[in-house]
Amino acid sequence: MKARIHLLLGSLSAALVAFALTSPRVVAADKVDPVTDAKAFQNFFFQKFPNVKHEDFVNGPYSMNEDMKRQWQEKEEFPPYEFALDAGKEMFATPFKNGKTYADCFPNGGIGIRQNYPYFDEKEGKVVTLELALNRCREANGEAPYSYVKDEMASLTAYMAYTSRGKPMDIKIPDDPRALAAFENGKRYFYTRRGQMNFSCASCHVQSPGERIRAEILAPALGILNAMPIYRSEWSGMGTISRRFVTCNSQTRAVPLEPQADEYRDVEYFLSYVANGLPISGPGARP
Amino acid sequence: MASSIRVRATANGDITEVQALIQHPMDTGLVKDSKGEVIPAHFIQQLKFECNGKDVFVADWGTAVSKDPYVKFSFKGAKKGDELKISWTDNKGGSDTTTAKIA
Amino acid sequence: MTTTTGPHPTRRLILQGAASVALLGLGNLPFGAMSALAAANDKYPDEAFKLKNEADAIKALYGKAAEPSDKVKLDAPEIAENGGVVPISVTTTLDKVASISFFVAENPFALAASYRIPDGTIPSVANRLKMAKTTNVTAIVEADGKLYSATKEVKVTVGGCGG
Amino acid sequence: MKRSLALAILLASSLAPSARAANEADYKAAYAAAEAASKEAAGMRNQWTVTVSALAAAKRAADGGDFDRATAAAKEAEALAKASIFQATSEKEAWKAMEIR
Repeated sequence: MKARIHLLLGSLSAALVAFALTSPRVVAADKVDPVTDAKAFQNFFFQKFPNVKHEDFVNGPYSMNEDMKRQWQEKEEFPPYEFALDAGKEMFATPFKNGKTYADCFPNGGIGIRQNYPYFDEKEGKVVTLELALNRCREANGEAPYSYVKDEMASLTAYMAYTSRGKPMDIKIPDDPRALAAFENGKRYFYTRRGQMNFSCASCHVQSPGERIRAEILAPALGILNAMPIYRSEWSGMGTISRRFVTCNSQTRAVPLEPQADEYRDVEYFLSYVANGLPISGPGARP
Repeated sequence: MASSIRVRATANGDITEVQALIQHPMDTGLVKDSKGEVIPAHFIQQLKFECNGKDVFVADWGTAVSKDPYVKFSFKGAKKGDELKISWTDNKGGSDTTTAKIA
Repeated sequence: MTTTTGPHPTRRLILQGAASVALLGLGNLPFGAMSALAAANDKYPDEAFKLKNEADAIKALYGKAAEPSDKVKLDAPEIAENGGVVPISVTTTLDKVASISFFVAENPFALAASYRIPDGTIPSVANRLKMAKTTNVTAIVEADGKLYSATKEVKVTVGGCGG
Repeated sequence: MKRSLALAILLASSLAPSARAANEADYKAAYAAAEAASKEAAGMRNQWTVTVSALAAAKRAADGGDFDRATAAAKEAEALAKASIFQATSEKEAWKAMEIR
């Protein structure tokens, strides 16, 4: 039993060293500069995959592998998220008990606005995601909030994403130190290793997109949230951004935080901001 | 409640292409739920497509057909505006039917 | 033919012989009768779906064996993105096609799906099947009373890294 | 290399070999230490799923009266919790090494 622990430690420190050596040369920066970060982030992927069209990055694994792309196009002919989309449309139009609807909570009636989420709420001083805003709208109208990882939330966000399809991601960072801090916190979360596997989001989605992890092809981090929410064949059901974060954590054997925890809201803020300009392609179908 | 059958039928020339996506769990009866109990088999056994009073396609399905099953085929002898009748029955006696105009 | 010990072996042999000849001879009968007969039966082929082994399932469904043919074009991914949703389709240039079936060799039950193709319907089907593991997928086309097949291996593994 | 050396020493010290069969008192001490480390890891929002399952296994073994296995599982839980604490503290700076600049 003691030998096993040393084995664990050996692999842990070896992994730490191995990844540190192969990662891109870096120098610590102090001032938070989202604009430069976003440019560097996008250029990293554009140079690493020169023949992938910029807007194709939002197709995740399918931008990385032809055989997978063909299976995807086959699915997209009559996509499995069709039911969630219709359910979301119906829910969006059904008034709450008090007669109001989601349209009353959102600018432009909630149509074609998904590309502006998440946004930084200066009153609250925190990032507000689309899923959070939907539940707050429900609670403001006397309805019970939906689970962040279940189908109802996925159907609503699927419909809202659908109404924004093709529009470029357009996340704003106001000149507010708390917003810059949220961006930085999200970036830190993205690069921090966790779980017994000792992986960070970057270990898979920056170090080795396009490569296989068993049967799956890893998606590039650039534009990885543009297709959300996604119907995953693995779950044979819809998955919101919250569900994806929670399951990714447990895969690396890290205990997940509660959905819409600050860290998750900030990492969604970071990932969406660096994908500014790339089109919204949700809802998506994924392996 | 909206029908469990989504269908697209488009005619070009004499050939009509039909795609159908059906909302159904297609449980195999070999899977256990989180509490460890077996989810009983519940799957569509027969799916029939009729047009102008004649069967144009009949599917006999087993438990290996994916959840929310999808099927695509084409047939001759129909034209834009004709009506396509689609109906399915499953192993628990459940069923649904719908009609769609050929576009 | 195995020798039967019953009092009237020859009569039974003749009967069996006659039955199979009748079946074959029906090739040119008016379409209605033939399609019902050739496609085994109109009823849901319950037996065939319950058999584990592919060869048994083919025999239960069609009563005869298939021979590979390049006129049957089977399209399936090399590596399935997910065993639960594998897009598989088949098309053929053969004519007088009465039915098309899909078999996944090492699934719990080999026969996955069987389609009856009435006259006037194009002999081509696309569908999404479940595959338990890496194995051979076989499509069988019944044309003019004979069976033609195409087979392709599809790799299937679990995704994700740990958990 | 300095970091992993420190880690090894830290862990070796907490695994004092106990030759004789563990009794309930040993188990209680080991479990308390494991629980403390696990709470600290959770406090840093960097708990590992394997720590939680090792703690649960320790409790199950103890309830079954098998204090040898219970103590071993508790010690493993403590080691895992300490490793996750070490990971969280070292990553406070180490993440910058991966950052795209």
